[in-house]
Amino acid sequence: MIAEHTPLMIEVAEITIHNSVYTTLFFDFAIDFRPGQFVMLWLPGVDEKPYSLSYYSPTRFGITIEAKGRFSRRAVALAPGDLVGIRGPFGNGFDIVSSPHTAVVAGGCGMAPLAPLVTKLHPDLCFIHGARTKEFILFQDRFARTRHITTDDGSLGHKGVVTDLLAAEIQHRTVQNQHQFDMVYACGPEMMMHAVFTLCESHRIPCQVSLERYMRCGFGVCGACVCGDRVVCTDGPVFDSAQLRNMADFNRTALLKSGRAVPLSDYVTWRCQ
Amino acid sequence: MIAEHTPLMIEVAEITIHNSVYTTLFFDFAIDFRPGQFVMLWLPGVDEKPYSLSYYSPTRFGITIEAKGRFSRRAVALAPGDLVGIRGPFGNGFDIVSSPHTAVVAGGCGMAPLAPLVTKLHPDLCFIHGARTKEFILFQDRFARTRHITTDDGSLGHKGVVTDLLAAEIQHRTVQNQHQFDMVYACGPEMMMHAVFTLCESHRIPCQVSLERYMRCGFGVCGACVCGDRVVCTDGPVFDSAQLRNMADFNRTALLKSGRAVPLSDYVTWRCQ
Amino acid sequence: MESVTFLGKQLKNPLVLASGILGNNAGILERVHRAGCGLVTMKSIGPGPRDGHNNPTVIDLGFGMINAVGLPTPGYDHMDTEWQALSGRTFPLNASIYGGSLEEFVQVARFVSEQGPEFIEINISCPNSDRHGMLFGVDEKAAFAVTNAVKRVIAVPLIAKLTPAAPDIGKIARACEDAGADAICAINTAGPGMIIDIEAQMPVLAFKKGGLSGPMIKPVAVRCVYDIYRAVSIPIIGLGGVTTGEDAVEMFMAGATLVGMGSAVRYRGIEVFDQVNRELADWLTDHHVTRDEIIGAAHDRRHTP
Amino acid sequence: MESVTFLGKQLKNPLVLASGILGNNAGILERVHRAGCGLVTMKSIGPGPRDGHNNPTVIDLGFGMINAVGLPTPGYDHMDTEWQALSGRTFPLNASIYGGSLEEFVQVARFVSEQGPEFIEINISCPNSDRHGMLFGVDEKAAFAVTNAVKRVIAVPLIAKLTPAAPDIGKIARACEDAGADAICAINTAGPGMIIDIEAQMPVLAFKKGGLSGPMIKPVAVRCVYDIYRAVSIPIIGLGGVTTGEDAVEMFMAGATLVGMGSAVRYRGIEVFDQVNRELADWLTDHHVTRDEIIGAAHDRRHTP
Ligand SMILES: Cc1cc2nc3c(=O)[nH]c(=O)nc-3n(C[C@H](O)[C@H](O)[C@H](O)COP(=O)(O)OP(=O)(O)OC[C@H]3O[C@@H](n4cnc5c(N)ncnc54)[C@H](O)[C@@H]3O)c2cc1C
Ligand SMILES: Cc1cc2nc3c(=O)[nH]c(=O)nc-3n(C[C@H](O)[C@H](O)[C@H](O)COP(=O)(O)OP(=O)(O)OC[C@H]3O[C@@H](n4cnc5c(N)ncnc54)[C@H](O)[C@@H]3O)c2cc1C
Ligand SMILES: Cc1cc2nc3c(=O)[nH]c(=O)nc-3n(C[C@H](O)[C@H](O)[C@H](O)COP(=O)(O)O)c2cc1C
Ligand SMILES: Cc1cc2nc3c(=O)[nH]c(=O)nc-3n(C[C@H](O)[C@H](O)[C@H](O)COP(=O)(O)O)c2cc1C
Ligand code: FES
Ligand code: FES
Repeated sequence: MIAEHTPLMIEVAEITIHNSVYTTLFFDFAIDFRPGQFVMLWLPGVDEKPYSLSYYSPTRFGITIEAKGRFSRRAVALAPGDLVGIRGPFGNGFDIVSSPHTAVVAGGCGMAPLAPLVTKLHPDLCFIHGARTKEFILFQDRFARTRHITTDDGSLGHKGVVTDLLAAEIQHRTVQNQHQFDMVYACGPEMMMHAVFTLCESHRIPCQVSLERYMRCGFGVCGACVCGDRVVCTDGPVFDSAQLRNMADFNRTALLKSGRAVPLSDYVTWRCQ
Repeated sequence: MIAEHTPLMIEVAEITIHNSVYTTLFFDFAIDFRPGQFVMLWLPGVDEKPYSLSYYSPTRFGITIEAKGRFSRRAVALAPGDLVGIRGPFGNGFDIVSSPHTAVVAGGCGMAPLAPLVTKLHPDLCFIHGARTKEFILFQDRFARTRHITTDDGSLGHKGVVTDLLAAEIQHRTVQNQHQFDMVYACGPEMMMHAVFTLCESHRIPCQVSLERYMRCGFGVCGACVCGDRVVCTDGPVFDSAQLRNMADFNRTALLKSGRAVPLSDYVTWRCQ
Repeated sequence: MESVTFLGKQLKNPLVLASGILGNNAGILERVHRAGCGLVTMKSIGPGPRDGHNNPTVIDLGFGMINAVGLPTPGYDHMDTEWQALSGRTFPLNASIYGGSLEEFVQVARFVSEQGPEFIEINISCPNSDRHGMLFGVDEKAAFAVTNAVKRVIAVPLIAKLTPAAPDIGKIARACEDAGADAICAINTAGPGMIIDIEAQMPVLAFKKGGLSGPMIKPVAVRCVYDIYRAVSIPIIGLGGVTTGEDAVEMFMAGATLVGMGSAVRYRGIEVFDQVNRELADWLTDHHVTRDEIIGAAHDRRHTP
Repeated sequence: MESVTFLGKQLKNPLVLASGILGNNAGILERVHRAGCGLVTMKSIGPGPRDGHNNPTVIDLGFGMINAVGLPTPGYDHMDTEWQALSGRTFPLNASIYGGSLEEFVQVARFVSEQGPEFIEINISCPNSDRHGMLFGVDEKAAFAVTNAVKRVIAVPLIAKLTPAAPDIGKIARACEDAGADAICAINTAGPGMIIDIEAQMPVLAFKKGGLSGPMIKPVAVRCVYDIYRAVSIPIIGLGGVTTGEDAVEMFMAGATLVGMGSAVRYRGIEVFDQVNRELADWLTDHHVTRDEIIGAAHDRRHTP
């Protein structure tokens, strides 16, 4: 870990502005890492929030931020040379299977934690990525792998949602009597992840999804991020089908900053303020 | 170190009562050790005092205690199975030279720290040991080496003091044009060590002696054991000729428990109360 | 560890989950219980919704943690789903509450008591907020007053949780006992402390100052429990820096009847409860003693039972 | 590090040896000065001979130490050889003193002032004795009274050394400033704490309780210096847990003018002074700032000089 304890102040080495909302910050720093893990990003005087690693090499890592609220807007406005605090990495990360029969399903910025995973999976994976419009497709030229795109407006790829393509592919494999997926990985809005999970369940396909909750400590103590009896920052953020089945709060309940349990939709509204 | 921090409570494994005043406590415990180092012995509810290791093997160590005052009398009255606290080892230990031309000069209980040293020196060493009477000669059958004994009353060996024999041997080597001592090690009453030092200085022979001062921390913080500008517990307890030459307080001044600097004779009187 | 009776209630073992650690919902409380915790404590519940401070709020220093979470709470009357989920529970529950005034303490206590927790713990010791709680814990009269007022409106045993910032914690404990507290819980976080990031040139915690917990405060916690044991005859929940069975033994010897853990979850995971139970049982077996026999053992004279 | 002027005296660098660490005689004080310490402080001198407590008195816990040495002192008028040796000194000297009453403080201060130390530090904060000092450090009025009384009888600048046990350390510092203190030294040991040996079933320290020092108390020390900086305009000697150049930078940013070290000697030897000087100088060079520029940097608004 680069900063298990107090945040380590490091310079933003480079910045890639993908579009009006997505920006990647790169740091030239060695960090232990498994795909799916996250760091806490501290902007002194502002706040500290969790971000998944979207790029990783032994000497450099990157996080990709969607400008949404007060904090993320400040984060994407950083310039190279600016100092920020990093704690982590935290969390469990994805369990990587070696099978050629895997699917990766990304929704919007959910691509961030999945990107470093994709490069570790068998090249024959089925890689599906959805976004609002063509412009919001992250990492356009990053992957050698084939990527199946969906957009809400049809400006690129399939007009519709990622589960359309995933369902079709699962159906295809069933019908053709081909080897079914051994694992489906998903990250994106929780409603999307729930749809993926439900789809997989109905075909008895195991999946792993990466959840998001409000976080404080990042290391399993404060309880801010609990989801049912799971602690998202340490038990997760990645959960598998067996865990999701028993997770009453999945796609249903989340805690606000006060600790108040609210329906997930209210949580999203709160985050929108 | 077995107990760098809080004392480790360990059982007295075995006890050897050498005579009316000297007793050795053995502990079956692995400890890092260099001859000349000491441990802090805690008798819960009584006090804690420094004792040199007089026996050492990878699985056992021993300390030899002269029953003098309140604490040491309690210590020699311990029985196998009793628990005591051990912190350490502390201190620098002797610098061991490989030459066959060394002398070891022990006075009374000063034999304790020297005993593990003797076994590490070249077998041709000149080994001199003085005590009040025959009965107080420690470790009678311990060494394969020849030992030259002196007693105050002549009940064993030479009647007189250890420096008589050391002076004679130095003289002999000079007159016979033999290789002079490359190192003289001494431990005993400070007055005796000072006599050895003075003798060595006049023949330009390097020596090392082990000093004793009232101690609290044992690790160079509290200042209880300072002797001139030296900290006996960490710079020492072993000091060499170069250090002794500049040590104004050697054989002259010691601090009482209150920190008061007094002539060494007063210090000894105080310890006698 | 064997089960113990505490203030008339049966606990499966003498370990307690500290307030503010994980205890944010029924699911996790039950899981901690399943993981070997005899008594789980809820995160302190306050009079009205409160977000707490911005991040950073909790930082691990390696030999302990510093936190200024700022008493976030949904507010006692915005927790319907939680109270409902907890009503069907199969484990004993300690409900921690706080208020900014005596009236608020009473208001929260009365409501919470009706939810039927096994115990109510009053947090008169939290240092993370400008307005909340702390005053009561450093002043004998205030401690008496709030304990007394809460005691009158609740139907379950009352535990007073104290801060080591009290000039004489024994006296505060005595005041709580006199006011009707059934047990003392000690300690809340120590300090407060501050860590400054020298590159950012500012305090790391958004609230600047924070309370210290974990191994580095164990000596302070042990001293407090020791002092309280001499001052009162009601039982003590000893916590602060406990992470091993041996630490628990130390707390018992200082005078604790139950032993709590919070920060230990950072260092050994939720499994720490099962682990400490096992370590504790092993130690007692090896030493041919019972937990009862070692309570207060470090005192020259112990309580006569 | 470069030399600094402190209360009108020239110091070769801004590092200070904490009282009670090694400073038992002229020889070792000189050696610590040679090893890179700008200002050495003597072990606190009291009104009459006092042996202090039996051992164990000082125990290292790894992340800090606990001690109850018990204010041993030859007594100010039993130190003739020491005063004589110090009279020919070539280094600036801070003489720490204590008393059990205002009268004793005055008595010791008057005598010690005549020995001509560069500074006198009043230890109104030592927790290791039942009768000595502490009361003055937790009560504003008492702190004012003793500072004022000592100030009247001495001819050298006065430093008031404070305890973190004060409920509001800023107020105590202000009282000392108002009473004529020329500087504040903070902090003395924290806690108190206790460690119990579970095999011996008793507290390890003979005095049972002891003060905490070293790395584990740095957050408390930084918070205290931060609070004091906001409360007074006299300079602060910041100490408590400093062992590296970065720790010293943190203390400066909290508001310290000089930085003291005590327990650090356990962890890095007497050479720690030279090492910290070097680390500090390197940090300042790397960051293109001076020590002056970082003093108080962690505050939103700094003192105007
Ligand atoms: C483990 C983990 C990993 C994360 N990784 C990333 C990442 O790689 N990239 C990234 O951009 N963010 C990531 N986040 C989210 C991130 O931490 C912030 O919550 C996010 O940047 C919003 O912060 P903000 O303060 O700018 O927005 P806030 O001021 O908190 O809220 C404003 C915006 O947040 C949106 N929002 C926040 N949370 C949710 C949610 N749960 N569901 C729907 N909308 C929400 C709202 O729609 C709104 O637009 C991650 C969170 C977790 C817990
Ligand atoms: C580094 C070090 C190593 C030591 N190793 C040993 C050891 O191996 N064996 C051992 O028995 N002791 C050793 N000592 C001394 C030991 O720590 C105690 O001081 C000693 O046992 C006396 O303790 P007490 O409480 O019984 O006597 P006290 O009550 O302190 O004093 C009573 C007796 O102590 C004698 N005494 C104490 N100190 C001195 C002195 N400096 N010079 C002359 N007489 C003195 C007095 O003559 C008197 O008889 C060592 C001390 C140090 C500093
Ligand atoms: C992140 C965090 C949050 C806490 N929140 C509360 C709280 O809400 N109420 C309370 O009484 N104590 C709270 N505490 C204090 C703990 O209950 C406990 O008293 C303290 O941490 C010492 O125990 P430990 O060293 O085992 O952690 C909190 C502690 C931490 C670390
Ligand atoms: C063994 C020991 C003895 C001390 N004696 C004194 C003393 O006599 N007078 C005093 O003002 N402070 C005394 N202190 C406190 C230190 O001066 C210092 O304030 C404290 O240790 C915090 O600094 P540190 O963390 O750098 O050690 C003592 C500390 C220790 C560890
Ligand atoms: S963020 Fe604190 S427990 Fe997960
Ligand atoms: S015994 Fe404390 S410095 Fe030597």
